Amino acid sequence: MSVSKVSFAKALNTALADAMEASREVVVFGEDVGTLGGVFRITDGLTARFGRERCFDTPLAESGIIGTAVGMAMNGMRPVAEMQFDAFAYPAFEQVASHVAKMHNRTRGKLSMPLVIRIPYGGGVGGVEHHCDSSESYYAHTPGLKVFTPASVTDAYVMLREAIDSPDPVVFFEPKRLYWSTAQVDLDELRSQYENGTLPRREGRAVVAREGSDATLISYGPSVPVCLAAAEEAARDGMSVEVVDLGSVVPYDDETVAASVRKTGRAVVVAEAQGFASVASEIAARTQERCFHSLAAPVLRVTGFDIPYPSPSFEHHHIPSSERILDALDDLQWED
Amino acid sequence: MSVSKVSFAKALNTALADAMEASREVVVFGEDVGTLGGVFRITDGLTARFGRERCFDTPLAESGIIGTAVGMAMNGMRPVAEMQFDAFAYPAFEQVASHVAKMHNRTRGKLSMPLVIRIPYGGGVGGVEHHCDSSESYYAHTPGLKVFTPASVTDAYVMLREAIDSPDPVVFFEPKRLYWSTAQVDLDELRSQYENGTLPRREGRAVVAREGSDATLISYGPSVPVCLAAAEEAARDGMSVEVVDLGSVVPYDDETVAASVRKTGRAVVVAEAQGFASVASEIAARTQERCFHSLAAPVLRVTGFDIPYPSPSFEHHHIPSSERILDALDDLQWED
Amino acid sequence: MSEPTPADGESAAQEHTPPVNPAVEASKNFGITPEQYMLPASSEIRLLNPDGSAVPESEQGQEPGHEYPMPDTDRLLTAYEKLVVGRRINDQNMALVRQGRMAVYPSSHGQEACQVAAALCLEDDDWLFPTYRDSVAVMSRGVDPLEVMSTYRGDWHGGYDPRQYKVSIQATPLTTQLLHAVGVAHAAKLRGENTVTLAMCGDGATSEGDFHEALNFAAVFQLPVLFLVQNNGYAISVPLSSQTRAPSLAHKGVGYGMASERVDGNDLAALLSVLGRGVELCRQGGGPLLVEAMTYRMQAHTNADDDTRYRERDEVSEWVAKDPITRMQRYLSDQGALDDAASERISEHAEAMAKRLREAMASKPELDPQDLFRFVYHEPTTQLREQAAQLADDLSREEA
Amino acid sequence: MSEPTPADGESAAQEHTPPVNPAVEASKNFGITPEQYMLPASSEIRLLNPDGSAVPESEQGQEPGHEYPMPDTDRLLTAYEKLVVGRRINDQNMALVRQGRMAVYPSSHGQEACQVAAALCLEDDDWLFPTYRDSVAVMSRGVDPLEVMSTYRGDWHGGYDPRQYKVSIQATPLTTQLLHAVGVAHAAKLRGENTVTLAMCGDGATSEGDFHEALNFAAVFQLPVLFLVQNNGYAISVPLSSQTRAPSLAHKGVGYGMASERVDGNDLAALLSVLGRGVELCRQGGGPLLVEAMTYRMQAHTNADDDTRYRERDEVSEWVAKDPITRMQRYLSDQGALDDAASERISEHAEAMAKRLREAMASKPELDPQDLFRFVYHEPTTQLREQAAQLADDLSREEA
Ligand SMILES: Cc1ncc(C[n+]2csc(CCOP(=O)(O)OP(=O)(O)O)c2C)c(N)n1
Ligand SMILES: Cc1ncc(C[n+]2csc(CCOP(=O)(O)OP(=O)(O)O)c2C)c(N)n1
Ligand SMILES: [Mg+2]
Ligand SMILES: [Mg+2]
Repeated sequence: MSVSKVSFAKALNTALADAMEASREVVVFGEDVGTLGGVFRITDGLTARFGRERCFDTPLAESGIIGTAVGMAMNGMRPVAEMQFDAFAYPAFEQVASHVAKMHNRTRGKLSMPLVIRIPYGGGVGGVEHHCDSSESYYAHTPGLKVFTPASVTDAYVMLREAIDSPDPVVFFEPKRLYWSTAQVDLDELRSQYENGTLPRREGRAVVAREGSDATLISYGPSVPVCLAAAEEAARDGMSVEVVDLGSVVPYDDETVAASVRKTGRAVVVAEAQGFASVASEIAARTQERCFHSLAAPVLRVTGFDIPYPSPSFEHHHIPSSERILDALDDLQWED
Repeated sequence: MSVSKVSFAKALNTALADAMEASREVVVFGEDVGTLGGVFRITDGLTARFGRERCFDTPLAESGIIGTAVGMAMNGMRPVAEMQFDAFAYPAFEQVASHVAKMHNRTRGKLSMPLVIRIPYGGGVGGVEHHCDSSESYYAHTPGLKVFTPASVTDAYVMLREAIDSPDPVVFFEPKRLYWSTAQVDLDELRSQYENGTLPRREGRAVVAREGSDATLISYGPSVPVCLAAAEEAARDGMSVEVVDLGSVVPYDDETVAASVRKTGRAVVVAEAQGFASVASEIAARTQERCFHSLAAPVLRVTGFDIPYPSPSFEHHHIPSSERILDALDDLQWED
Repeated sequence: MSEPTPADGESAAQEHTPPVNPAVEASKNFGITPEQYMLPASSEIRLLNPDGSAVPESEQGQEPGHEYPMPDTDRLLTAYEKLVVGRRINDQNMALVRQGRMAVYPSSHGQEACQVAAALCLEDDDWLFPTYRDSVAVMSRGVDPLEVMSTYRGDWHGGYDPRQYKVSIQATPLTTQLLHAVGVAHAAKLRGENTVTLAMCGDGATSEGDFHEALNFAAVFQLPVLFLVQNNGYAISVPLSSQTRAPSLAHKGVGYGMASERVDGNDLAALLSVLGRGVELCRQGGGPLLVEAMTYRMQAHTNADDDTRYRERDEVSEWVAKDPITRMQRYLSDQGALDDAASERISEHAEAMAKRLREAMASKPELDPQDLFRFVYHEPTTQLREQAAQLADDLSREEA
Repeated sequence: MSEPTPADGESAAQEHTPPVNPAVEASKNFGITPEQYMLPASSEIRLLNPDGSAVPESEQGQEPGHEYPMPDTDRLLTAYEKLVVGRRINDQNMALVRQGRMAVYPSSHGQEACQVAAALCLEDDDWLFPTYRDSVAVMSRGVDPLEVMSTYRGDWHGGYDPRQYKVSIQATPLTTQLLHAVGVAHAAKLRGENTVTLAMCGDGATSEGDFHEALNFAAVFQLPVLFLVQNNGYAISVPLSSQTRAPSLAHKGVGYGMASERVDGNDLAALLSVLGRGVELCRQGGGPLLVEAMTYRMQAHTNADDDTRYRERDEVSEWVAKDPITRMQRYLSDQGALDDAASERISEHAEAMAKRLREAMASKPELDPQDLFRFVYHEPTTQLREQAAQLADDLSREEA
């Protein structure tokens, strides 16, 4: 056991392998996840290690992938299905919204859907159209689904393990521009802590990724590093900014968020997705509902514009930047 | 020309017929819309009047319906596609999100998508599962789509005509429990006013459905009559409640909503859909963003619970009721 | 999470004997191409004429690989009883809907032979995937009608435990369930279980994308799934001719590399024989298979539908003469297997079932509004706990 | 909205002569069943051997209804030139990607015969529906390569005007475009226009539900759509055997009541003949049709892919010998239609095209960030106007 430089992608890959090792019920499938190891190599080596029956390529059909995952879950498996890119999960939307999310409820708990849908999402990697959507709001709006999205290498490992072990279906959003980010992590230690139950749970728990007292940035997934950078910058200007990383979008951690905002009295929600009717809207709405009398200013949002995700030459304008976050912080009526 | 009792369904039916009469580009299709006239009879008589080529049944495949509508729109038609029920539009989600919403943008305006997707939505009619979803938030969150939902017989006619005439794609949500509601309307007069351009436009315009001074209820579609009933009840208790009917969810009328809330200082958003990451979240978020300093209390929400739409025996608990709205009004810190 | 087991890259499935390749065997046995093996026989399989007489062997069009024997009389008698009960339940339910005791009912009146055969061809450990219309199949498989009907009464979305009966929920979103069936079969295969899955859908449903994806997944993974399409000629108001131009729906099989067959869906004997062989083939590893049963829905789509808007009464009447019950009844009587006493006993059984259903439906069960929040997740989220508390609060104030 | 026209329940389409029913005609002419008419010939259609020699008539497997004549030499020469240009552009683009001047490029190196034939078999008013891989088809139809490449450079999602060229956008979400093609054809039919639509997809894409729905809609509405599947054996890393168990992808046609054919996709002569006849049949009302072209992608899926992970180099090398260009070149040389001077001229043409592309890609165009908000709707909403103003403000402050 030792600390080493681990990439976000490697943490995910290790989580999958460890989960497959821990239970024969776990099976991994999707497009190109077998021989190729996935277009992002997140499933690299799993077929070689666990056999073609436990990590395999399917025909090219997303509704088919999720629909058969539903059947597998009905029959005792814990499927982990990969959608190759965010926008290519849309053909499976009916299976997700009408079955994955509802089967447990429909059967009064007789059937469980312990399945995970992994979706590489978001932009910032120069991807062409359909490869950069932030589609988490569609799923977060669908009762019965849990929605996780890690922002750190450690969380990538821990949250994917939690997702696979959850008796409920989890849509697991992997910020693709963090795949190649790295951190010093001891994966062996993490594994044993996770398996011993000595790690704090991430599901339903937001974490304060940076402490501060003047304002709170509430964020998740690919926007967390941007928020941390903005907070760092703000600190240079003498502003103490707290950053809350949700990680678990559903279930949502009202307590941690509200505690932070009540403390700082100011909040900005940051998310890359287009803002209208989004998770960011929800966070803003519930934060003002719960913290109204502590607020010195409205809860603001910094999000992607309400436009289709733009082409590579334009995406830097669209993705919330440190500057836009700092501007929003400036707008929080500091004279109040 | 004369005023008579007109049902919501009849107003829609007339709007379709008038639009087909006005332009040969308008074609109507979907499941059972031809001979049967649709399961709600909204397309009744259109095949007989305009022929099988202009109002026709398709094979049973929603992605096929919307995908071919995209092609028709590319090639000069104005398709009006019916989805039989809310949850049965989900198989078409990819076509809607990736093409209907984006084709105009993708081609820098070279192609237009002047198509309408009609979706009977919402509950309150004792429908079984998959027949009662309020799915407007999925579409409202998708840039490139317009989202309309009428709440009155007159708006049913006018907004459907506007939707069909719009050069942009419109997802047109028909509150199914209002289909059989009626009003005294002169459809001939309405038609000529609409066609003369003498009617005020509804797209992008919220209307104040009832004036009041103490609090604002912001709502749309099937919840508008509930809000009006609640306001009536509140009036009996001496509270003057304004009701704003959005009608056009996208584009959204910030001006009318903000003007009302700045006037009353208190707001409750009412919508039947599950609340998390929904249109109601958006309305609450943007209302506090814009009206923070006029607000005496947080913007509250009365919505469906964050659960799958329940079975008929339970739905009355789920749908926002006049009582729940009055409770929310009570919660608006009147002592402030 | 279950006990960790050593992972070793070997699957249980791999240890089994290689599955039969029936296309290869057929070409050995009959000298036909794989393509010929996969296509359905040139006409639908029928063992009993509409008048109840047995179709002579010479007229059965015995193409190589498409010969089906007459099931034995005992089996037919058991099946016949279920047919009569199924019809009685169908009609009872329609009456209950008319009386407002049930929210909706999609009757399979006229299609009961398909319903019964689908249930009877399976073993206990096999799985059945029905649609909204297939309540009689569900009951024929042993699910208590009262549990089935709770959905249509509106008490909850589903009534029975799918795992207990190995009967999935009655699917409403069309053909989504075919993929679930394929997934169930895939899981069973991975565990090395030798179960067969029978998955049902209607003619209209074959137009959905999920139909295509399900058949293809089943074929690619060589899963023991028997797809049964009840072709009743209509999807609500839309006739088959507006749904497909294929020579038959069974002709879709070859496009997946799947053998297929067409059968008279009002001929219980033929159905039992074709589906029985299909299940056996699947069990031997020769699946998946596609069977199209030609039948007719005698009533409207559901009680909410008005079928006079889209089909002629003459057409409906024509199908009265092909009724699956009278046909089987005549055959069994002619065989001396069904005397008046037996007929009487069967009617009484059916009547008793109907009575039980009527009585159960006469009263509404107590429903707990808090159930709304109990089954969304295994543990309610804080959000749901708050909402549950709010509802409880509202209700107690209302009562006060 | 356009001029109101009187509505009268009559369609333009109805006034046309009834479409041919080729299945009926085939059964008259050759005494075959409709099902036999719809199935592909027992082996793929080939007119030129890999070595460039013409396949003797006796070996072409001329099943009734499946005879295809050799196109005339002039036509082949025109097509050959496009083949050479297409190859050069493919290779130029891969070089540009390696140099970082283009974001991504899915090359059709090896598949150029399909690309060229798909474009050449259409008339000016016909429509082409290409995928991401079909840039060469798009250019062969006359779209300026610079306009095509703006997508892959990352300037905008699409470069050319689909209506001007009657070439749809290059679709990325697999097989969604087949439905668009069907809709375009349907609109044309409703207006009584006599245009044909050719819609392309890959082998992997045939597994998607939209493939199924598109073929079925086209068949039910009897639309003049020619579906061309380029079967290059892989969907990224997934081989055909994990995609389907069908005898061939062309066997899917009969399930829609659609005639189908398989053709050697590296044989430009066969492609021109098969697609040419297909377009003609569609134009006469005998569509839709399904054609599967057997070909091979010689390079990785895109520049981002590493094909050594999933296929043997030997397999790739084997296909070098079947290259569509050398094959056609040898044939034309043998015919005396392609001398050194002609070859030289064609190479120069290709080189000039490549140079123009290289030069254009050397500099980035000026892009206006405000364009982000211009094409979401015809008129920006108030929300978008606010966001546009905000971005303008941010950018001006950044500059300041
Ligand atoms: C995805 C989806 N779209 C539409 C519907 C509405 N609907 C319910 S039944 C039906 C017709 C089905 O016809 P068929 O498959 O032939 O079955 P049948 O009702 O004749 O048994 C339709 C359109 C649905 N349930 N699911
Ligand atoms: C709906 C959808 N799912 C997944 C993808 C990702 N993807 C792009 S190309 C491809 C393989 C396509 O294979 P095939 O259809 O054979 O075409 P080829 O690339 O071989 O030309 C995949 C999986 C996509 N573009 N769209
Ligand atoms: Mg049917
Ligand atoms: Mg391919």
